[in-house]
Amino acid sequence: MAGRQDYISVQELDFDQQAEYQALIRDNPGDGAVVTFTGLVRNQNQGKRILSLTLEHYPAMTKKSLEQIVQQARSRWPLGRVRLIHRIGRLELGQQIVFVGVSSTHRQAAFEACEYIMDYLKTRAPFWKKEQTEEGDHWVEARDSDHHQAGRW
Amino acid sequence: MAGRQDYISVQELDFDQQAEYQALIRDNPGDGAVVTFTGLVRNQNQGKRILSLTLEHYPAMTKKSLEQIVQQARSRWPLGRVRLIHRIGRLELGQQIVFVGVSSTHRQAAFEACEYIMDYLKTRAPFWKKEQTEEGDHWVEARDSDHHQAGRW
Amino acid sequence: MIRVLFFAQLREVLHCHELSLAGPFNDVAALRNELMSRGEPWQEFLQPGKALVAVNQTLEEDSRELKSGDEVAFFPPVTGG
Amino acid sequence: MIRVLFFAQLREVLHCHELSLAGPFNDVAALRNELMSRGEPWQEFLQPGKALVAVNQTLEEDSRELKSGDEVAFFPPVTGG
Repeated sequence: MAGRQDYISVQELDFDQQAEYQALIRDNPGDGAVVTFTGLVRNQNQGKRILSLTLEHYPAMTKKSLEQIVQQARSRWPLGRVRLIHRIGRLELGQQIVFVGVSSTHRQAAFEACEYIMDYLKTRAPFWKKEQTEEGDHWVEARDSDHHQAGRW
Repeated sequence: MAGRQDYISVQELDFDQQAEYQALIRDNPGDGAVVTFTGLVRNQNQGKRILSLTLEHYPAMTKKSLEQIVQQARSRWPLGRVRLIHRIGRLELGQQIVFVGVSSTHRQAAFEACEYIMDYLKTRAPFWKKEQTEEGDHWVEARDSDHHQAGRW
Repeated sequence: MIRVLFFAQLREVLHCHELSLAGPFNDVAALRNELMSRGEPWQEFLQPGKALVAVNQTLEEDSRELKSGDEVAFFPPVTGG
Repeated sequence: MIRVLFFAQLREVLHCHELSLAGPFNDVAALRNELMSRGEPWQEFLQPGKALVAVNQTLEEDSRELKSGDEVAFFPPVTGG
């Protein structure tokens, strides 16, 4: 079950890696493993040079879908704390897009749950990226490999 | 090949999560994915309450074995930067033991390489933990599950 | 009444973010057919393979039954993360 | 000469961190047998399943050949991380 150990946020503001890590470990003496994933705007995608991204979402659905994904992860692995942040709006090259942090007693649960959350977020959470390139703007196409990865679990 | 993009350290000093994360992303516009693992001293292990740990190692071999593990990971996945820090000496409850950080263009390589490095570190790098408990000190026994996990790759 | 929402590329090519339809529609398939019958670009961009659907903010299949008051959203495969 | 090192629990139960043996030893198995022939606790704690071996700081099997100047380390299964 998703519960008070979860923090889920959809926001325009940037997030702070150190603050997120501290929130995962502070007063948490039972968890020996912390895995984090951070996604950033990189300078190229599918062969095109990227200047910036704009992230659109479906506000009424976004947080609900992220909560469901975290809940599914909790039903599969014994997890301590889960923190999931997804940014929206315009993001420049090198900026942070998404953070997933998971703590657990042992490392395997933390690794697998963190990767599972990202795989499902990539295929089920209602976010869409529009890329700004030197040749103009265009919507990012979904990658088959993301569906393949989510299908593994 | 392990190369100048790798940072590997065996040290008594603590490390700083934020500094490690910054070192993975700074001036690195090609990598969109960063995965980190942090291992901490937790309050119980194999049913015993832990007060602290002492980490012994084989100095002449430790760094060499970590470099080999990172090199093997690089031969299997397209990785950007890799940072691996393992502490030695006496560590109190809640303190950080080990850090692995990996950047890559896409998330799957970063997740898999980070987990691979931890699995091999757990079975091939010459570190030994002695636990201090209320009932006295004892050497930690190797876990079969660690060998099982390393055998997956 | 069914509230219908469109997002991302779909919102742009249809020049429409939101509309209300009186219905009734038995299921998502019936609603999708009604929208696709409006001709291009609706016909092309609302094909089941191209447009996912959520009912009341949960991803659903076309067989999902609809009732008055439901919120139905069509959108392209998601690309967050 | 072969330099032999012991670590962790092995160092403690053998009351020995380091020793030098003149040899020669054909391989790790020959060296291990020589050490185990010293009786307890050597016999028990140097069994192949209980003590891993590294030659010149690299994990090896007992079939690894030895030459003068090699550094051979015996230690329990590792527990870092």
